[in-house]
Amino acid sequence: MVNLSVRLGDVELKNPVIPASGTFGYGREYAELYDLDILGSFSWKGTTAAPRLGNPQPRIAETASGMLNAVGLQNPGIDAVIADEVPHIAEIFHGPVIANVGGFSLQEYAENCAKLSDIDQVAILEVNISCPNVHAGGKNFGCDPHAAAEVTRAVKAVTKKPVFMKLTPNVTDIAEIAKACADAGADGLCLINTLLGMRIDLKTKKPLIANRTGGLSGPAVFPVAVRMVWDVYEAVKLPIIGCGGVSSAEDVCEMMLAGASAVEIGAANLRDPYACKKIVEDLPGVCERLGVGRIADLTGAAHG
Amino acid sequence: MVNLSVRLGDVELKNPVIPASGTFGYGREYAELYDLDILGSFSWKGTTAAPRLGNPQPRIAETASGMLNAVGLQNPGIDAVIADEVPHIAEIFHGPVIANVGGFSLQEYAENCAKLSDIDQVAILEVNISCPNVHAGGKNFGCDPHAAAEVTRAVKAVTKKPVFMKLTPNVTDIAEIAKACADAGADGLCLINTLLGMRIDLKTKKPLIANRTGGLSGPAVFPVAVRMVWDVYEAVKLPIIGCGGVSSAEDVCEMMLAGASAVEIGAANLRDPYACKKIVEDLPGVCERLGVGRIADLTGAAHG
Amino acid sequence: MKQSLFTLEHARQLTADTYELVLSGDTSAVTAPGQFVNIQLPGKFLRRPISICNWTEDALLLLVRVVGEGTHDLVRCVPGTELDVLSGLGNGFDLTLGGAHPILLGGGIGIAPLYGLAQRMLEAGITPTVGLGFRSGKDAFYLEEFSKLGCRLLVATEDGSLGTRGFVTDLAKNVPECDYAFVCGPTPMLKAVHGLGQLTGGQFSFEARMGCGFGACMGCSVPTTNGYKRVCKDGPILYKEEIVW
Amino acid sequence: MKQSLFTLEHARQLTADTYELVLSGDTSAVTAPGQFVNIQLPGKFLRRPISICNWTEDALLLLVRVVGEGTHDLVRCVPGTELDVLSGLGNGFDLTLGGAHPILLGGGIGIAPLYGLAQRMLEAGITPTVGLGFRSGKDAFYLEEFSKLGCRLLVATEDGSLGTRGFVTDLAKNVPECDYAFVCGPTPMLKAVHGLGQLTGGQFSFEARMGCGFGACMGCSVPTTNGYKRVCKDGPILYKEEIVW
Ligand SMILES: Cc1cc2nc3c(=O)[nH]c(=O)nc-3n(C[C@H](O)[C@H](O)[C@H](O)COP(=O)(O)OP(=O)(O)OC[C@H]3O[C@@H](n4cnc5c(N)ncnc54)[C@H](O)[C@@H]3O)c2cc1C
Ligand SMILES: Cc1cc2nc3c(=O)[nH]c(=O)nc-3n(C[C@H](O)[C@H](O)[C@H](O)COP(=O)(O)OP(=O)(O)OC[C@H]3O[C@@H](n4cnc5c(N)ncnc54)[C@H](O)[C@@H]3O)c2cc1C
Ligand SMILES: Cc1cc2nc3c(=O)[nH]c(=O)nc-3n(C[C@H](O)[C@H](O)[C@H](O)COP(=O)(O)O)c2cc1C
Ligand SMILES: Cc1cc2nc3c(=O)[nH]c(=O)nc-3n(C[C@H](O)[C@H](O)[C@H](O)COP(=O)(O)O)c2cc1C
Ligand code: FES
Ligand code: FES
Repeated sequence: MVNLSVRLGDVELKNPVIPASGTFGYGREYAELYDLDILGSFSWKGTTAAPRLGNPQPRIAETASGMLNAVGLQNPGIDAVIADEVPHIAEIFHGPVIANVGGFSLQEYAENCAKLSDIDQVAILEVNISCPNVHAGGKNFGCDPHAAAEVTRAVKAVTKKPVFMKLTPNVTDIAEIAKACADAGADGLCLINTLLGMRIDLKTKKPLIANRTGGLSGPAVFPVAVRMVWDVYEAVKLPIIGCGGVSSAEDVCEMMLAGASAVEIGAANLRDPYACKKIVEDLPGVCERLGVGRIADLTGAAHG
Repeated sequence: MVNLSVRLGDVELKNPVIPASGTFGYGREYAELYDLDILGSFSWKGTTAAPRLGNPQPRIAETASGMLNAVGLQNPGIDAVIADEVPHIAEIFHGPVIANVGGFSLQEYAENCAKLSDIDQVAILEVNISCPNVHAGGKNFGCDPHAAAEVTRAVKAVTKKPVFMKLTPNVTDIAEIAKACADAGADGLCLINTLLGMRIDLKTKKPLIANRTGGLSGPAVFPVAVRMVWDVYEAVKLPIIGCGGVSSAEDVCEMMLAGASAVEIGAANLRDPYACKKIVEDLPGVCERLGVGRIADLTGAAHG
Repeated sequence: MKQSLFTLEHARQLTADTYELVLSGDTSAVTAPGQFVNIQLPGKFLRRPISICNWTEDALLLLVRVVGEGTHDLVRCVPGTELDVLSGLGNGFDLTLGGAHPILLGGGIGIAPLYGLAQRMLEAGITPTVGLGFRSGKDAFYLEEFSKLGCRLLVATEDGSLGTRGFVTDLAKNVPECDYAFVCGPTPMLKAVHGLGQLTGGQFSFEARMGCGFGACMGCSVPTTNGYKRVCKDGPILYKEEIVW
Repeated sequence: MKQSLFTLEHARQLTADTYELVLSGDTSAVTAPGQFVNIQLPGKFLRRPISICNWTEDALLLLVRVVGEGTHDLVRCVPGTELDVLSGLGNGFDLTLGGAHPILLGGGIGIAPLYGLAQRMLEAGITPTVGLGFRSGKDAFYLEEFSKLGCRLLVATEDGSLGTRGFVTDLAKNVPECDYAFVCGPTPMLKAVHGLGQLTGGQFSFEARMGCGFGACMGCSVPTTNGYKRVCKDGPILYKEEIVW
């Protein structure tokens, strides 16, 4: 019997499998397909203060072993999420939930996190800093260590919940950003968000994504994600949620070997709605083949 | 009849198809397979001052729609290249050659470029700045705008040949690096080099690449490359050689629409040794389908 | 929605770029004409959404126009090929809302979902008029199939090589008594039909690039007068009064 | 080297994880035993290098051990499947250098290239002794095939369930008169054989992860006493005196 349980700081998960933000909505669509209680957790759709309509169509393009999305954080806004989604989540899932939070100013991040702090089922606040800072000419918070640290501090000041900063891969040195977040008090890190990418329609000679660029995810980015998880594991002592291109139980193990304590699965759910269920089912067998009795022992085992 | 000729500054190429550095050696292996004179140009293997043995085995790993390599700039050194390869190239290829140059110090870059300046067939010096600076604790020249500018100036000071700086994608803002190179006098840019990636062997629980990380290339990176070419095209007025994941005539056109004047093809040659030949053969048909009479008109046509 | 394996039974070429496919498998998730399936293809990351042209208990009929690599590979599958299919996606047409004599308007490959719709209308005692538009006579398909159902069939081609010269809007104008339309086709056609003064109501089938096809990613959302709707889950059928261009 | 399509004619399972494949196609680029082919597989970016076990004018014999997805997919191809193959890669064995009574030592799937080598040696009037090593009796294969060639065959298994208990080095030590070896197998085996005092010379087939397989990328380079050599082009056969561990 393989022990699949893992810890993210003080939060215990029955297994390391977590559907990633933006690919699992607030759980509704998948709850019609399988019992969500098999999951370690799930990370809900990035939620902002105001409702957001997102970007114009088209928002999706295909790439080799991956996809671009420019959904643009479409979500009903934090108050609607607390009013309508949180009670529904309590019905369809009984484990710890990861609340993904977006924001366009320090204040918005802090307010959103404050509002979520009293919700019992929210076990972790996952702060997506791949958002443009409206007060700094749209510069992405996650691309600058100072801005990343500021968001971390702003959020930590208003909540007792564990705060995991979700890092963007579109940086020269992700370990530097990770360290800045760690020094500012983050309880953990989640990486990677999507890589900036673009496709052009040969017929119209215009970008395929109306918003011009989109976020690249899927198996194509897996080696980049593994490398960044490795780098961050070497740089900071915080628990890491590994994410990016994971689509099999083997990938989960590889991500953990690189340093992840748990693993998020994004685009794979869109291609195969049962992806996470299959991964949960496959994990014990893969661990047995690898001679691993406690999956948590894989975390960082490729280092040193 | 589609006109396939393109210009890289003052250098005219019969078509935009250029095998990328490190995937075409010095032309020998491919010359046994097809007539290299069908190519616009080719970029030879990154050449350093001293002969380099490269990294330990394994140096190669597979990824979804791509590969990692950590060859480590194995090459016979610039003097041997000038003595043995340059005369041989003159026999197998009669067009303009792009000389890819590596270096681990400003001085090395400058000396290498100086040595190549008198070779008639070398039409462009392609300066690979994805190399660690031994005088700056191994920091990568290409990750810092000042260092990138310094290399540009050092090289421009010693040669009258057009200098194309080859940029690394592992940066927060590639347009910033491009601008620094442009301001320092670069005649053109080539992008992208490989993305830093990593795979871990589940059986040995160690990185698959002996050097730990490798450079990711192949179709997986295509959307990232297109996005960066777009960004750089908007930022500087220099000719751009687009590179990264190109594997079909359609991809060549897409890269040109993003802003490339010519296109390099790397990993695709390894998977299919005739890849560049096929692309050259397919280009006229693809242009006709797109209603393009002069392929050079595609450059940047998706902008504005 | 259901994920299951379907087996390609046959593929028949209808025009230069259009094919008819029959897939056998469990169609229990299909509940209404106008729904679609989302098909996984080897080597493609995203699935390909295709309307259900018609269905029986154990088979799907699809009409596919080759526009890119995915559709190219799909129509070239050999009989016996197994395909991973999400079936019964989307809301589908509500055939009870169109009155006794609605008009069904389809352009090009957009005629596909109208076929199953027409058949079910006839079964329910509704007698639709069907107007189909093509670029030219050589692009036309499924005329006999629609005729055999026993519905009134009008055809328009842009070059006039078959039927009326013009668009499906011209066909609709010739039957001004039809004031409710079921529509599927390219966006400009949807828009033109939507603008027809004679219509008091209608159901329009939309397309969008999809990430998932089952409502999870917001990749396909479009604005409507009822807020944003997901083409894949809240659509692909949108109602005349809620459509925003 | 030649790029061409080969057709899988048959696949036969030899052990739990080992298969014999016959591919028909143009083998004109194959010039010596010990060369290899590099096979493109759908959905895999890199080709898979496989030794040529034997060949005729229009067919290749391959022995494949399933270790990952690529080899898994390869052995499961149905007869008739066309494969894009680079054939005739690498230097191959030079059978003229081993004297009249060389020893051929193979471990596991490494026995593959020794089969064609043995046959060609016998045709050339050379009588090799063949020593094959396996983990256990149930992993052994191609014993009859080697026997039928008419060469002296010795077998070792690690667990002693078949032939001598031990390794191919133990087999070699039993024929001390053989002082030239042709060797293929896992690296530890190559190293052990390389260290055998009785050998005055030998040819060793190496493996390396490959980017191209035809000498262009330097992905497979290994140090030798003659400088770096590309396993794919200057090898896969390296000579005893040049090998550096
Ligand atoms: C609800 C719905 C029903 C459809 N029904 C049919 C049908 O019955 N018959 C038919 O032939 N086609 C239908 N289509 C269009 C069909 O999905 C596309 O033609 C197909 O996805 C193109 O794939 P490709 O690989 O050939 O083209 P590519 O252009 O190479 O595809 C690249 C990407 O863009 C997407 N894409 C391209 N065109 C479209 C499009 N028009 N709509 C949505 N995504 C697109 C693809 O799915 C893929 O992700 C329908 C689309 C939708 C949304
Ligand atoms: C010159 C040469 C001759 C070979 N001859 C044979 C043979 O006759 N029969 C046989 O069964 N196998 C042979 N191999 C090994 C065979 O190439 C690998 O087992 C195979 O590539 C594994 O692919 P996979 O997708 O199943 O495994 P994976 O582990 O999933 O492959 C992942 C990547 O690693 C590479 N790889 C994995 N193992 C090896 C290896 N041992 N050597 C080189 N690359 C590897 C793969 O090619 C692929 O790029 C030979 C290898 C070389 C270099
Ligand atoms: C359609 C889509 C929407 C996403 N929305 C969000 C989001 O709202 N917040 C966030 O932090 N990440 C978002 N992501 C990023 C994913 O959570 C994940 O970090 C990324 O896709 C990499 O993982 P993958 O390769 O497994 O998809 C989104 C990704 C996709 C594909
Ligand atoms: C095996 C290999 C070796 C490479 N060596 C070099 C090199 O010496 N110098 C250089 O500038 N780029 C080198 N590159 C990078 C390529 O030239 C190219 O920039 C990169 O691979 C992206 O293009 P691709 O996706 O078409 O391969 C190498 C790439 C590969 C795959
Ligand atoms: S395609 Fe994902 S919500 Fe519609
Ligand atoms: S694999 Fe490319 S040189 Fe050997």
